[in-house]
Formats: sequence, structure tokens, C-alpha cells
Amino acid sequence: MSEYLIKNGFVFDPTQGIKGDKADIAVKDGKIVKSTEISSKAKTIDASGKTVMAGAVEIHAHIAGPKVNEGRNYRPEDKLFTYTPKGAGKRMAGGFSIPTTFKTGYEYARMGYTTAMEAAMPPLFARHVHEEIKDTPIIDEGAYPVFGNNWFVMEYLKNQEIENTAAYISWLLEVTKGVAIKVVNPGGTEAWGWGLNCLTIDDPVPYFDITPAEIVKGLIEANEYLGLPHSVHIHQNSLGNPGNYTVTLDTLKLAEKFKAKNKFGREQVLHSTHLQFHSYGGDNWGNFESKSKEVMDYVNTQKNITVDTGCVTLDETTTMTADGPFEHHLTELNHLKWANVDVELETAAGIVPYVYSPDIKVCEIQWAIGLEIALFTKDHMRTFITTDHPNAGPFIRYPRIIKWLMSAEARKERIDTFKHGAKMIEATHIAGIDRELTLYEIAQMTRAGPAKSLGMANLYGGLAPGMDADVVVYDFNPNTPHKPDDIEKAFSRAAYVMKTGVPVVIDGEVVNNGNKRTIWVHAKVNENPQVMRDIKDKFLRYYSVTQANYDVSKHFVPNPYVIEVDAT
Amino acid sequence: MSKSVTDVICPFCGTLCDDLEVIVSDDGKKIEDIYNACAIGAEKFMHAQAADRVKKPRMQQPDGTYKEVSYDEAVDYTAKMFHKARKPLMYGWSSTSCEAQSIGHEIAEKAGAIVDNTATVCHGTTLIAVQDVGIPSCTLGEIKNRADRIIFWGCNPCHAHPRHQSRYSIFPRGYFTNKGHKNRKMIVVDPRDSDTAKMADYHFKLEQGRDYELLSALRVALRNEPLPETVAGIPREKIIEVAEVLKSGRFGIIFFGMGVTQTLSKNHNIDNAIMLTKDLNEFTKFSIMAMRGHYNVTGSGQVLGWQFGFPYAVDLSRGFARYNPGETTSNDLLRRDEVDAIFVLGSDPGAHFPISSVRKIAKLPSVCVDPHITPTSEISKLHVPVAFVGVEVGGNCYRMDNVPIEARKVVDPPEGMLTDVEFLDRVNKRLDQLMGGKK
Amino acid sequence: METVTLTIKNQPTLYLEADTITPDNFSGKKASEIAALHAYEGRDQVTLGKYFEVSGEGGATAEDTRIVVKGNVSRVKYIGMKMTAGEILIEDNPDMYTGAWMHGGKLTVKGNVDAFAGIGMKGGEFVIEGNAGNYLGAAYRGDWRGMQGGVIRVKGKAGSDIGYFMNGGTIIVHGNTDVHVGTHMEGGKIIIKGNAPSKVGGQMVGGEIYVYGGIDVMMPGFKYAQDEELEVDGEKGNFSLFHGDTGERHPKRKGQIVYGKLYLRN
Amino acid sequence: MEGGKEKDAYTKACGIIEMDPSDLKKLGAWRGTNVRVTSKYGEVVVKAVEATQGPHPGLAYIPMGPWANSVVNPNTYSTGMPTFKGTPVEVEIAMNEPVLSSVHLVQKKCRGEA
Repeated sequence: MSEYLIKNGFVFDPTQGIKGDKADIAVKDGKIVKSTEISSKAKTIDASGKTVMAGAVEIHAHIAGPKVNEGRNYRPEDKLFTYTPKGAGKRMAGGFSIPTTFKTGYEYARMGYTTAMEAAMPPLFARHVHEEIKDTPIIDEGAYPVFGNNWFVMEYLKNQEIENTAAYISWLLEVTKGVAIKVVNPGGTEAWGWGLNCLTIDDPVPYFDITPAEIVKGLIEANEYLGLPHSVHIHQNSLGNPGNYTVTLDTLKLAEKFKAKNKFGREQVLHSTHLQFHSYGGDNWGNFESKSKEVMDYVNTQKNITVDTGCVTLDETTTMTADGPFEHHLTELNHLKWANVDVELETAAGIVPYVYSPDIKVCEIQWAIGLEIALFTKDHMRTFITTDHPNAGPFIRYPRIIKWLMSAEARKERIDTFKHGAKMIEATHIAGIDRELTLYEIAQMTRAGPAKSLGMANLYGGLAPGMDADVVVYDFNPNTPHKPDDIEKAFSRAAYVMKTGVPVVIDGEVVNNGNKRTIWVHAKVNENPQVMRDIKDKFLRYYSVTQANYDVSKHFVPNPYVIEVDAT
Repeated sequence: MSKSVTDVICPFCGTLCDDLEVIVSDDGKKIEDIYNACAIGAEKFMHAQAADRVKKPRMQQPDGTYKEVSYDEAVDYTAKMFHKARKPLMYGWSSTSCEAQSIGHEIAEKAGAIVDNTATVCHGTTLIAVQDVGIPSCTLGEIKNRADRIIFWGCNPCHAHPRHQSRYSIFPRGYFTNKGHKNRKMIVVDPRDSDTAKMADYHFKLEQGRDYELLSALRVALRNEPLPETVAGIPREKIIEVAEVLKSGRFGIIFFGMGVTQTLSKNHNIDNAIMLTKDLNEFTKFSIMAMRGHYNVTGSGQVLGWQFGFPYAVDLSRGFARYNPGETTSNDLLRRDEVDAIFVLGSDPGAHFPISSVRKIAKLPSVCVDPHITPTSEISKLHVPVAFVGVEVGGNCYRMDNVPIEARKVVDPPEGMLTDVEFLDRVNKRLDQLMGGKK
Repeated sequence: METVTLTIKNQPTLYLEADTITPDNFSGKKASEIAALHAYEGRDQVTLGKYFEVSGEGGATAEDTRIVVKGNVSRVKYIGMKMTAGEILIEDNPDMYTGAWMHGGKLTVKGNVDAFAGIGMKGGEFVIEGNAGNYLGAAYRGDWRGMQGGVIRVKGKAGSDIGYFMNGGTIIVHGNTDVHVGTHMEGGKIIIKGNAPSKVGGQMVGGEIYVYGGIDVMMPGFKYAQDEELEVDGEKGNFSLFHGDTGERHPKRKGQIVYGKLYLRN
Repeated sequence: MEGGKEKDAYTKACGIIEMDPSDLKKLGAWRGTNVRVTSKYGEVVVKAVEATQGPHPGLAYIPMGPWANSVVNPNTYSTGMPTFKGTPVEVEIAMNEPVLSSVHLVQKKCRGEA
């Protein structure tokens, strides 16, 4: 079988605490092994003078499924003049903010990302999500089904029925081939069924007689009852509104009384996603300001929380979220085309294009807040880089974000070209921060950290023997002088990427479609006839499909990696 | 002994009913009875059983008659047609599975083809409108559970989507609509007294071709701006009254069909209907949905979407994807002589295109893949019969509200009959051979 | 200024996509280099030289380059696409996308143009001495940013959907148009010296439309404001001003609602 | 329609023109009379029937299929969609001319025989 030795690179691996030491990485049959375990026939990859890291792990992006595809189909202008023609073994690839599935796989791989999580799967549309995942080459993928506005969940949690909630979650993860519990605007999206919303954690959900706080607490409890690999993954109430940081702190505090219970080494009970959108002060767009410090001061003290940034990249992009009422609010602000889908018994989704302009003060402030969250972080194993792709910007901008985080000079250059630079500086902290993150911290934020938060640290995000051989070489020498743009360039086009032992990218170009897997979680629970009866009843009375036609059959997941959990 | 297959998906219209029960003979070869289907759906299943069904590919002869050929010859002819053509049109894709569509797209990339589906003559203009102004919509279960205001604009579900009203829109009792149709007010806009219009609480019998003006008038009424005495033949007072009815509901929906998409103004009609829906969301909750025709035209748009980024009329000729209805749409391509071969699968342009376009098809190298004999098959150079998707072979499909539902196999196809997927797969491999690893 | 003359010598059997025919691409090139520029017929990559006799050479810059296209080019698309400066004169009838996404310079067509001419136009001067097809000066599908600037003048008549999603610039049509003029218009000016049948200014948010001839059926969302004496395209006239489309959202400026303006010549 | 397009049932369902009874009377036609429908774009022989979903004087309706498509306006206004609805037509009695089946009609039109 295949053996490789990646020699003489500067290795950054937080799982082993390696901080740029020169080291060799040995690979045998798709796994990392000790150098002594490979034969002399191993193929050598010379990484001298270059940076070596594990394959990066995307914890939150919208890359597959109904709303992503609606975004593609309703934005022909997003494809105009962006296409890359087909090549040997490569399909044609196009789209800027919402790339085609082929382009999604190719572009992640070229940046050294080897695993990605689709952040919001509407259960009724799970089959669609998996069809797209199947057509996304190279990267391992999983998807989070949404639970925060689900009628079963709200009805069980209204009566504090944790065991029933857990049994329903276990059933849904299995039939949808899902990974984790995603919560989007808890209660607010159900309220949107009537054109309403829940803007604080205590706003009652119409008809269901429950509050967002009760939904979140109940789902955390059910998650830990099951011991799932990942924690509850939350997009909080009141996203995108001035002054919402108090709602954010209220929600985060809900996690305080829970403790992580799982066999996967995960320590947090709540992952709070795209925190940038939730760290706003002021009470209108005129006095809008950053509250990243207040939010991160709290996050830094709480070991049971992980977060991702949701950095604004200052591009024209396409916002899409299961937060239906937010997208309606946004289209009323920018008057751009609005798509919405309410999904029976489960969730909703909205889509609106958005132009983050460096000439608009609010956009400049949003840019600063995203970076501040990363820069105020004390433990980079708990804060991860995302753009909430494509909401705050397309994922292809990660190298640029890394540049901004690693270089105060690069940040200053950007600020200098802002139209409202002085006003932006007044409303944020960014100009006063001279911190520059290290490659080790970047490896924590993009590899080891997200893998640990996902409960997949045994597979991904590190280079220790026994882990999957996802190895990336960047043409970047940390020990020689460089310009900020060199960082962006190196991280945009990896010199070498290996996915589970197969070289997939060489010199920034895709050379192989790899052996992509779909990850899902099988959580075993005790038989629960009541929940099975409830499910049958809801399908008979309220769903528009029969229960027998709801399951995602196995052939939609042709190369699965199933994580087993036993909660019996 | 007969056996019963339950939860069967109906491969007829975009309603994609998934509760059919089919009674099948013990050997799994014959359909004996069908429950829950509408008359048209039942006929579709029974047609698969017709004794005079064509079972072998047929090649057109110089005198216009057809001669049986083998599947090998059919594969070879088709692959050679793609190899030779410089801009072939691959049309149809609406009555087949997503799996077949996906292989078709691989062939299209290699051949530099244009992939267009039946939306081009049904809801293509809807897709243009969605690209211009978006679309607030929902799944059909939302309507069943919540809707109290239902508009049918330029569509006649009583005939075209027979179970739509009983399953989703008018009669069912849902979570918040436990009185069924008594909870709902029904408004129909149609120049004719259609059977659907006869059931309505309000019927706007508008002048043909004035949908755009009437939609605008409703939007003007919502903003309390002045209106002319009549618009599209409808008195001002009626327009204002209906605007109030729409505002006063708690959850409304506009269903629209080809009466608006094919009428003058076309995409603009839908555009304005969508904007009316958006406006209504300032007062209450409102959605809008296209009454899609073929059972998997929606799926074709989805697969094209994630693979290329456009829902129909996708031009791959230059090695990358482009899209512009008016240029890359089948009827414009045929009218302007832009294509040099045509491959049809899962539709019948011979029956559904204007005769001027059909004449162009008859002149081109052409392959028609269809279980039936159709006007298209009888003017094509090659007709390839295949198994019926949804009856003799399964596969994924998308309902009119984009909900994916996997069609089931109910009976075996006749012996030796290929499926769409199998035929396309063989053409794809043959094309690879012809191209010698290039392209 | 240097002149390059392209004379068509072979007709494509399909259509020729010749987006390389711009002063920007021709500048600094000799005839042989221009003949070697790429074009497409179906999936085949070809050269301009296969279809055109090329004489003369490009100027030092696009600004110094003039292109004359001679012969039957009714099967040639994309002439002048994205041109930023210089001049093109097309003596016959080019096909679709003539002057599409044009930024600057001057493009003159002696004959007629087919659909999508001048879509997404940002600047420059585009004169069509014959007739124009549909979607003249319109937005590309899905884009809310249609024509932004520049002037399009049609001496003959125009098709449907002219100035769709228009944001700026001017379109002048001396003859009649088909349905849908300035739909979703937010800025700029459309002047129609002939008739426009119906659906004029539908969903218009801002901008100005002038119609000298008649409109068969007015959109319901236009309300009469006042009569105005105006100078339009160099001539004076008396116009009735209508505000609309009142079914659409409209911004407010200094407390006043800003409507789209539809002027009908009295 | 789903029973087979070469079959008589398809011709019976779609090879027709639904007309208002008053228009039929004006034309001097009865239910079931064959008529020739002519537009700017072509002509076709179909069977006149009384509109079931009416009344609508002046408005006639050929449901779908090659009969309708022999006379519709193919202009797409650069949208891809022919203008299937709202084509002005003239109707005259054509008592002795047959209504062709869909397959024969299309074949004949393509050969330039009809």
C-alpha cells in the first residue's frame, strides 16, 4: 500500500504541541504513522523551508442543500465571468459567493481544507443535501440537521421530556444521516410561520408555549444525555441587530450549569457560531458599535463554550440562513431579491444578496468586529475562523483573514482605504490592537480547535500517529522575512495537500478527486414506543410526505463514515 | 397471490403524490390495480403495461419508416452524433430521475452541449422572475397546516394537478386549519370560467394578456394609492376588496400556472406576482409557488443548479457554463439554427414546441429516448425505448416545492429493456472511447 | 488613430462568438496578430483570421484604435463586448450582445442589432442606425444593476424590455418600441419618439421615461402630476408628467416621496 | 395524455377547439364539426366542441399538443418562452377535412405536406 514521508517541513501541530519545529510526517495506508513504521520505498515529499499542518477543518459553512442551491439558481449574475473551464479529471467550476459543488470541493482542497460541515440541513430536504455532498469532490463532509424550531422538540421540551427529545434526535440523525444538533434562531423561525419573530431568549413562541431559553437548555441537556460528538451548535436570536450583544450574553450564560458528557474529548456544551453577527452595540445603525470585547471577555472565562468568528470579508456575497425573519428584515433594508422557504414542522430559510462595501460605515465596523473576536481570544483552541460562508463572505477568503490576523500592518492598510475610517475606529477596538497571531494559533483555530469541538479530534486536525493522513504543505517559511500578502498567497494555493493518504493538490492545483466520505452520527438509544408513535402520527396528520418516503436511503451516502454513540 | 407496494410515488405531475398503493402480480411483472392515484396518474401506470409497447430501438430509414436496431447500435449512433456535433442540444430531463440527469450532464460537458429542460416552455419565465426578484415560498405542508387565503392565478388544478386541492391546498385539515376548507378563502384569476374558478369565493375573469396590469393594481391598492376605474376589465372596487381579503388573512399563498407564464409579459407577470407576495408580507404572512408540470422538472433545475449554477438553458459549449434565456433556450436555438444535433430524453418537444421549432428538429441529427411513441420519436432519426422511471425503475425526484422524494420501482421492465441511466452510461463510455481520452 | 478593417470572408455554419473584436484587444497588434486572436464556433476554438480578412493595424492604445467591420455579420455575436475606448463601425447587421458590458468609446452600427445589445452598459456612445432587438441596454439575468451610464441611440425601432433594471445613462429610440419599457427602472433616462404599446414604466422606482407617441394601455400605478415645458434631446416640448409606479416602494428625500417620472408629450 | 400520444384518446382530448356556444352558432357549426383554425403562424384542422368551462364569447381554446402548436405565436420576446396564450385566430368550417392524430400531424408538417 501507499507510503509517504513529508520531510523537513516546519510543523505546526497543536494536538502534539509542535510549534514550528522541523519534523518529518510519515503516512501509511491513509493514516499518520511513526517514521519508523514506513519502508524505504515510501515516496518522499520535500517540505524544507515550508510550513506543514494537518488538513483544515471547516466547522460552519453553507455549502450544500436547498437554500444554497436556490442561491446558486437565483443568482446567474454571481457566475458571470467567474467560470474555470473543465480540465483533465476536473469538471467545470463556477460561481463566486455560491460556487457549484465541484468548485466547492476544489477550492477548499486548494486552500488545504480537507473536512467541512454543512451548517444547516432542513430534515425534510436531507436527501437534497446528501445529493450535493455526493457531488462535492475531495473533502469529507457532514451536515447538521436543524432542531431549534422543530415541533416535536418544542412539544417535548415544553414538558421537560429530555429522554423523548433525545430519542427523537437519535431517530432524526439516523434518517437524515446528520452529525449534530443545530439551532437557528430558536423559536423565532417557527414564529416566522406567522410573519413574527423571537428577539430575546424569553419571547414566547406563538402557540407552542415555550421560550427560546427553554429550547436551548433542553437541547443542551438532550445532547449531553446522548453524549454526541459535537455540542449543540447555535445561531442565536436577534442576529444582525444593533444592541444584540446582551441577547448573546444571555444565551451563552445558559450553558453555565451544564457539563460536557461524551467519550470524544469534547469539553464544551455549546458552540456559538458566527459571533461577529451577535456582538453588536448601539440601538440603531447610526450609533452601531462593536461589543466584541464584552462578549469575548465572557467567552474567555467559560471553558464550556466554543465560538467561531463569522468574519466579514468586504465582498459582494449572498446571505442565507434558516433565520427566516432575519432575511425578511434584511431585504427590507437593502431591497435586494428575497427568497424564503418555510419548511413544514421543522424550520425555514431565507436568502438575500448583500454587498459589504468598504465605503459603508456599518460594513467597516462589521469587518472590525469579526477580526476583534479572534484577536481578543485567549484560548485559540476555542475560537475558530469562519466567514459563515457565504453570509459574511465566501470561504475562499480565509487566506485573507489569516493575513489580517497575522499582520497588524495588513489591517492598517485595509483601514487606511476605508471611506469612514475615523468613524469606524471610534466605534471599534481594532485600531488599538497590535496583536499578531502566530501560525501555531492559526493551526489551533483552523485545525485542532474545530476538530476537538466537533468531537473528531481522533480523526482530524492533527498529525499524531493514528490520525487520518490529511496533511498540508504551504509554501511559506516562517523564519524568513515576508510581506503580509505572502501569507495570503501561500494559504490560497497550498503547495501540497494529502487527503486520507491520497495526494489531491500539488502546487495549488487539484490532481485527484480523492476518496471523499460522508460523516454521520448513529446514536443508539433505548426503544421508545411513545416517540415512534408520535412520529407516525405527525406524518399521518401534518407532513405532506409519508413517513416511508422521509428516510435518506443508503445509496445517497455512498462512502459513509459513521460515528457510533451508545446512549442506552 | 398478488402483493401490494405502498408509499408509491406518482410519476405524473409536479404534485408528486407519494401515497399510492399498487397491486402487483406475484411474479413482479404486472400491475393489477392502483389505489389513491388520480385518473391521469393511474393511466400512466397502466400505459407501461400496454401490449403494443416498443421494446427495441428504431432507426429512421430514408423513406421515413423505422427499422429495429440493437441497443449497441443505438449507443454507437448517439455517441457518434455527440462526437461529431459542435453544439448539440440536450433537451427534456423532466420525466426522468436526478441520477439520469447527472450522467446526461457529464455527457454534455464532454460534448459541449446545451442542456435545457421543459421549464423552457412551462415555468422558465418563472425562473427568470425569481432571478430578478427572488421568491418567498414554503413547502406544501405549510399550506395544509396554516394557509387561510389561497389564490390560483392562471392555473386549473382541477384538471392539471388533480389531487393538489385535496392533499395540500383547499380541503385538508392541518395543525392550525382544523376546519379544512371552511378555514380558507379561495380566489381564482382566469379569463375562463374554469372548473377551479367555479369553486372560488372570488373569481377575477380578467382580459387576456392583462395579468401584469392587474397584479400592479393589487399592489397599488395595498398602498392605498388611486386606481383607474377598471384594470384588466376588473372594477376598482373589486380589486380593493380582494386586496383587503388578502391582507386580513394569517397565511396566504399564490399558486400560479402557465396561464401567466406563457401569456404576454411572461416573466414580468411572475415578477409582479412575487412582488405582490413580498408586499403582503408587510401585513401578514404570504407565499407564492409555481404549479410545476412534469414530475421531475424541478429536479432537473436542482441538479443543473448544483453542478453548473443555472436552473435550465445551460450552455456548456465553450467548456464553461453560461445561461441566458432568449439565447440559450431551446426554441430560440432552434429558430436561429444555433445547434447542429438534438438529443431528447424525458419530454416530447414534437408535441409541445411550436411547429416551426419541430420542423427544425426533424431536419437535424436527432435521438429521442422515451418509453412511449410520441410525435418526437416519430420525427427523430433514432428512437430508443427505455424503462419507465417511477414504475420500472426508481430514482430521485423533486416536488414542485423542491422537496426531494425518491421514486420507487414497482414492477420489472420488459426483459432486455435498458433504463435511462443504463443507456446514458453506455453512451458516456462510448463517447469517452471516441474522444480518446481528450476533452 | 489607426484603423483595422475586418471583412468577413467565410460565414460560420453555427454562430461565431467574437468577443475579442474590441479596440482593447486590437491595440498594439499587427494584422497577423489580430487574425490569430481567438473566437469560438460551437465548442471549437477558432481564430478571427479563419472568418475575416484583416487589414491595417491597431493603434498604440485602445483609444487610438478604430475598427471597421464589413460584410454580413448577422451570425457574429459579442462584437465590442466590454470595450473601454476607441471606435468600432459595423457596416451591416451584427447578432446578439453587440456592445455588451461596454465601458467607453464609440460603437456605431449602420444596420440592425439583435437582442441584448448594450446590456450592462457602463459608459460610451452606442449608435444604431437601424433597429434594435429586445433587452437593449438591459441588465443581465438576475442583476439589479442594469445600464449604469453612457448613451444608446436607435434611429429605427426597438424591441421589448429596453432599459430593464436601468440605473443610469440614456436610451433614445426614434421609432416605436415593443412592450415593457424601463421595467424596474431606478435611474437614467429613456426617450421614445414613437409609440410604446403597453407595460411602460411598470415597477419603476426612479428615473425618467419620455414618450412622444401614444401608449395604448397605461399601467394602473401612474398618477397625473402636472404639465411641464421641457427641452428633451435638444428640442422643446410640452409634456404631461405622471408619477409612478405607485405600486412600488419609493425612497424619500427631504420628506418627499421620490417617484419615477413618465412624461407623455402633449 | 398519459395513455399514449399515438392513440385516439389523445386526439379526442387535444385535437379540439373549445368555443362558446354563441360563437359556434355564428360560425354555423355544430358540436363536433371539423373546423380549420388559422393564425398568422399556421393552420390546423380540429374538432369544434362546446366549451365546458365557460362561457367566454370571442375566446377559443385548443388545450395543448401539436394542434395548438400549429397556430401559436412562436415569438419568445427573448425569454425562451413562445407566446402560447393569446394568439388571434380565425375559425372556418372544414367539414370534409380530417383531424389528424398527433404523430401524423407532426410528420406531415415536418415533411411540408400540411
